[in-house]
Amino acid sequence: MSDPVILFFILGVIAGLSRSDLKIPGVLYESLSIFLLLAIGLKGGVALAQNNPGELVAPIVVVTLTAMVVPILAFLIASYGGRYGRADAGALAAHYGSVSVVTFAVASSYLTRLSVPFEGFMSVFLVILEIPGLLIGVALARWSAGNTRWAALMHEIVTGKSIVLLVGGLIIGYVSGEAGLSSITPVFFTLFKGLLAIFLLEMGLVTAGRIADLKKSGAFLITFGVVMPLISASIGIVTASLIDLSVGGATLLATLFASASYIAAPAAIRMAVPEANPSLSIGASLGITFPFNITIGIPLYYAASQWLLGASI
Amino acid sequence: MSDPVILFFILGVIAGLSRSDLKIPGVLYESLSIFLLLAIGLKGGVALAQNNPGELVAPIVVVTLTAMVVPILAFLIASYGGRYGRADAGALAAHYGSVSVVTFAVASSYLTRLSVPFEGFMSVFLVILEIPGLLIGVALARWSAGNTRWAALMHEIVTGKSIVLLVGGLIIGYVSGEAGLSSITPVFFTLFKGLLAIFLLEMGLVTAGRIADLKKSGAFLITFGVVMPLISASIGIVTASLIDLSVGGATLLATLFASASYIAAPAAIRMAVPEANPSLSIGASLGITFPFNITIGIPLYYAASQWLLGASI
Amino acid sequence: MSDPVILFFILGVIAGLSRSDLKIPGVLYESLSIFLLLAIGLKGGVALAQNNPGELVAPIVVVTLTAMVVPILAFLIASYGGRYGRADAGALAAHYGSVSVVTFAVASSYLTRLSVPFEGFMSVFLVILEIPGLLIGVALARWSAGNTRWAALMHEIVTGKSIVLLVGGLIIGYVSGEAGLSSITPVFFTLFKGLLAIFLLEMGLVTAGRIADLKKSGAFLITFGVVMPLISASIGIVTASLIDLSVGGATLLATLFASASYIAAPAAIRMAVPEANPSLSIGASLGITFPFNITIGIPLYYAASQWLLGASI
Amino acid sequence: MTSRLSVRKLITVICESCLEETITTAAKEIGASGYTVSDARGSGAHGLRDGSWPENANIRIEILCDEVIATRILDLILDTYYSHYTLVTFVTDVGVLRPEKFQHRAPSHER
Amino acid sequence: MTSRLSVRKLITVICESCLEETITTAAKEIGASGYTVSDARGSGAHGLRDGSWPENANIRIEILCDEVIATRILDLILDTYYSHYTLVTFVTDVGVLRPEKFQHRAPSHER
Amino acid sequence: MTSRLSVRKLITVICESCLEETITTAAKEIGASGYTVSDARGSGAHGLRDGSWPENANIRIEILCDEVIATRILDLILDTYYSHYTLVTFVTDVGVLRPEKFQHRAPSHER
Ligand SMILES: Nc1ncnc2c1ncn2[C@@H]1O[C@H](COP(=O)(O)O)[C@@H](O)[C@H]1O
Ligand SMILES: Nc1ncnc2c1ncn2[C@@H]1O[C@H](COP(=O)(O)O)[C@@H](O)[C@H]1O
Ligand SMILES: Nc1ncnc2c1ncn2[C@@H]1O[C@H](COP(=O)(O)O)[C@@H](O)[C@H]1O
Ligand code: NA
Ligand code: NA
Ligand code: NA
Repeated sequence: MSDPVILFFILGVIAGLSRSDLKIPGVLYESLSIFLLLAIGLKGGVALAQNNPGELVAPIVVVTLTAMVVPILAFLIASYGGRYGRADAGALAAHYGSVSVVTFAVASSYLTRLSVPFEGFMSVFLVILEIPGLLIGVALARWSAGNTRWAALMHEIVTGKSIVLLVGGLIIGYVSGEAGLSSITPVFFTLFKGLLAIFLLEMGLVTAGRIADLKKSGAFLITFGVVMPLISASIGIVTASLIDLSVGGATLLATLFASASYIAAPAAIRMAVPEANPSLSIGASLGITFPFNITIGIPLYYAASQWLLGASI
Repeated sequence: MSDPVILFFILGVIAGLSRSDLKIPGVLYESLSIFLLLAIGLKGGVALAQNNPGELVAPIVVVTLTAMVVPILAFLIASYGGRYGRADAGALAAHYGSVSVVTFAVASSYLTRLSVPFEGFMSVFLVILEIPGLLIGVALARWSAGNTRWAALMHEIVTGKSIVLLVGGLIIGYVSGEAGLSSITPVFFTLFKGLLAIFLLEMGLVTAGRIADLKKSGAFLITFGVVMPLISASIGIVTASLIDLSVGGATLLATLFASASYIAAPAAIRMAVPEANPSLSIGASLGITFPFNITIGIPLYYAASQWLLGASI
Repeated sequence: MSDPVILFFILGVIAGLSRSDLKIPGVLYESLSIFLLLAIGLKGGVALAQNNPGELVAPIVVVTLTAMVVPILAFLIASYGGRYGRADAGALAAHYGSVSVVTFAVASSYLTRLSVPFEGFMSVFLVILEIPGLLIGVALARWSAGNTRWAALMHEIVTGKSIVLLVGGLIIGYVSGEAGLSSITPVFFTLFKGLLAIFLLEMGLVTAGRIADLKKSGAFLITFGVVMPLISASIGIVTASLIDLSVGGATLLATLFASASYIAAPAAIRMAVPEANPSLSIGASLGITFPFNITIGIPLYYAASQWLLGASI
Repeated sequence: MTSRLSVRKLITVICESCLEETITTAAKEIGASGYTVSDARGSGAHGLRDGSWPENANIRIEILCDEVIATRILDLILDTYYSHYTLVTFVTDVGVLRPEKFQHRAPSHER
Repeated sequence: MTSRLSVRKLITVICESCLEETITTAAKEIGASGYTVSDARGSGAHGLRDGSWPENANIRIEILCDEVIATRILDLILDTYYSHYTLVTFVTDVGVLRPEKFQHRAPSHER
Repeated sequence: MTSRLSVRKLITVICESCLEETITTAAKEIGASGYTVSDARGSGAHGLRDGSWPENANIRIEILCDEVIATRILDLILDTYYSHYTLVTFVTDVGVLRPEKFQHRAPSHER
């Protein structure tokens, strides 16, 4: 029986495709995404408080380095395989090099359902992986253009709402600890999955609206949207084994690598690489990779992690 | 002591009549109605999973047939009693032939408070009764007009957000079962009555705004708004005894029959019967019947159900 | 370790000052403030139901009288100390004479964290103190102007959304009692602190936006924003000892006296004293006094209450 | 096309949102047949008003009317609101299909 | 400045929100190259529509087009919507930079 | 009435919402005294933008200014934004009560 949050996503897709008048108000979408980002940050911060953050330095370095391979691969595949120009290939690289918070949330919901434990500090990786892939994508897109305002771009990404809320949540969670947060956990922890369900309903509606875009974009992009996460997930699992994550942690890391951003990246790319066609990268990341990951990808990454790392536990 | 959710409705009416600047943002109204529809669907789905859906076929047929009497009666009363034209009488028939989700929610809250059990599958009737009355109303209004685009109308009603969310919730609840939903029940079940209270606060404000309309419409409409639900509720209770519902189930079925739509019907009628004056049917259904049902009607239908069916339990 | 809700406020301030694109949608702000006002009212009503309201008459009279000193002092200080004109001094008097609901919420959250008990009926004072200070401020501002439409102003204040929701909540809570409310407490009581945290995040953003205003206003206003609450809090603690409140109750009363309105007062003053410069009074109350109170003020008022009244318990 | 259209005035007022009820009520009392309001944010001489909280939001009021009423509305705004409130007003000539809808009812005021 | 700008028509329709899809679809079928919609509230002959709930909300549709299409849109509105719906329409002359964007594609309709 | 009113330009820009800060900041740098923004949705050459999520929302920017600044703003939009962004711009002549409010400050630019 599948996770009910996925059923909400499917309901949204069906409603969108059947041209229902169901609409999730934009403000509800924004409010829920503020909630999800804060909640994930807080949860990670509480977990971090139970660990020694110093021990995370080496894993963070390893993960950051291997994660940089993803946008470069994505750029090469899009340039040579898809014959996209520098701007579009760079935009795709930025989207696939960054991560999707909601995909991460669905994966941790999946593991919790199966009672598979995972390292609480995984959301630290979520924060850390959000930025470098994005920057590499922009760098690749603007290689020779030369007039990129890097300072403004860095400021925009670092003060972007997803980073602010995730990092803010992490710090508040870390400083307060589990006991300190107890008065606010009924909102941030207990309601998490129910509100994620409503968010996924909306994501389903949005995804349905992207399918028209995809028809225009053709077969390469659809293939890219499925193959790219499989490649990235493999890199993620290998990385997980390098830094000795549990099977659950490896599943989450694979999911992070496999996921493509559709919140931070579109906004940043629109400003930094305006000549890129947004319907290509958003269409692939939201129309193909997101649904692929949450329905097929995550169970696959879990199975692969079990197969590769399971014995060692 | 009355149910606190009703007190929120009364607070809204008073605030509205005293011209308070209290306003519930439209987006909050929409968000809450999405929540309520999903929650009712999910609850019904879980109940359905504990039954044999096959056993519901006969009751559904009976209920659908007797429910068709309601819009026809409403049309005749409005035409001959109220001397309304075909369009307005048909619009009233459509509103009273369909059902009100929030009235249903208040009735089940009422029964839960009194610890009166009821059949969990009642929300299946809620879904099924939403459509036929509406269609009959439109048919009556457009009898001779001939240029009704029935296919478009059917599509609009069937893909309307209330049907999509109710049916979607029913299916997700049915497929997941109580255990499967456990991670999202803190949102959809635990918060239900509190959020219903806020929704009713807004309904009170909206109702207060309709009272000016009613003054213009005169005595017939006000009488209609009280007498019509009494007639429909009687048909509902008789139907309940035909299909052997418990006292609680009979109360809910009577409430469904007695309730008048003010979400799905207004939107559909506005497109299908534009020549009908919307302030008549919305004024009656929202300004009279809704407050009548939730304050006086429901306890009355409960008493009548007890009196008629109580002995048999 | 500080209360996590305060950390959310600080996060908001930092996000605002670093020009993050984080924005709390206006509708979420409005929805949360409706929730907070209702919840505080309900909580007070439940507490009131456990007391004999008759016993509150004398304390209410005392508190109302001593509270009137606050706006008069504020007016004199602003006129003679700050050399503000009648309109601006009156506007400041109105803001500091009235109270801030969120500051009150933070203070009760602070006491609950420390397990310091307080009288449940404190929110009755919250309601009662909202209005007179405001009226005195307007009276002082318009002393000689003579064309103030007092009836319209009274109507606007009394039917203003904060009074309607607080008083409505009080009555519903009082009528229903703790048992009667049990079905809606998961929303109104359990979620309180978590939603307060999100509200404070937004307050932090708004506060950060006010800091530019303050730079223009100069040193007097900044001093006023810190000294005025200290003076008012002292009057509040003395009043608390007159009416025999517990240390917790005294802390809350001091906080109420010290707090400055930024919801009811700005709206009322804008209509009644349009010639007052809103950035002065909002800048002081929101940019200085609010952050001062929730971070430094409340612990201070608690310490002072302990020192003055602690022995008597 | 222009033959079917009659010229009327469209007054647009951009102001702080607390004026919504006052100005729309006054416009109707003065003789406007209706008005339309939408939410807005902006910046001007009084600084940034980004709508992040209610005191800080703007609205955009549109009133379609004939010249007589337009003059009265402009007078009202000049006399009553310009001195103390955040407010911008502009007037556009527009063509309407049903001119009688946007005309003052008292015949003495007809052009 | 005016030398660079070509005159086009801006049709503004203020109507009940349930007409959003019908009117925008019809406008595109008639030949409009696009449209813009924003939420509104207001008051008029049909009373107060304050947007407090969906049945009670207005929208503001703007369509930039050439005169040929403007005429067709006005005809459509007059024939199909004026009798039964809450609706106000006005037309403004505006200058646009890229006139070809707001012109009917079929050459037979060019002015 | 017209005697009291001075003619100014109203530039309306309908564009994707991610341009809000860039365009309004640029307009102020160029010399506009203010701007007003409201949320919108729409459809055009770049397809449907129904505002269902942030990347998909439009805004409507209005800038009241004199002809000198209007020209500069149109130049900016033509040069910087037209090629890569979803954007529609039109200019309307409007009458304002306080013309000095919408005029470039440097005397050399006065008409
Ligand atoms: N030049 C302008 N163009 C468009 N809107 C303006 C302009 N100046 C001011 N506004 C709007 O009017 C409001 C009040 O203007 P002000 O009184 O100049 O601060 C601002 O918040 C803007 O929304
Ligand atoms: N004179 C007017 N000026 C501006 N907007 C108007 C005017 N009359 C009506 N409206 C708008 O059009 C809607 C429908 O108008 P009506 O059909 O007259 O009720 C109203 O709710 C207002 O939003
Ligand atoms: N003919 C038009 N009339 C009014 N608004 C338009 C028109 N064409 C485009 N728009 C608006 O401008 C946005 C961008 O247009 P486009 O670049 O043509 O896709 C659209 O999403 C609409 O909101
Ligand atoms: Na990735
Ligand atoms: Na019914
Ligand atoms: Na005070």
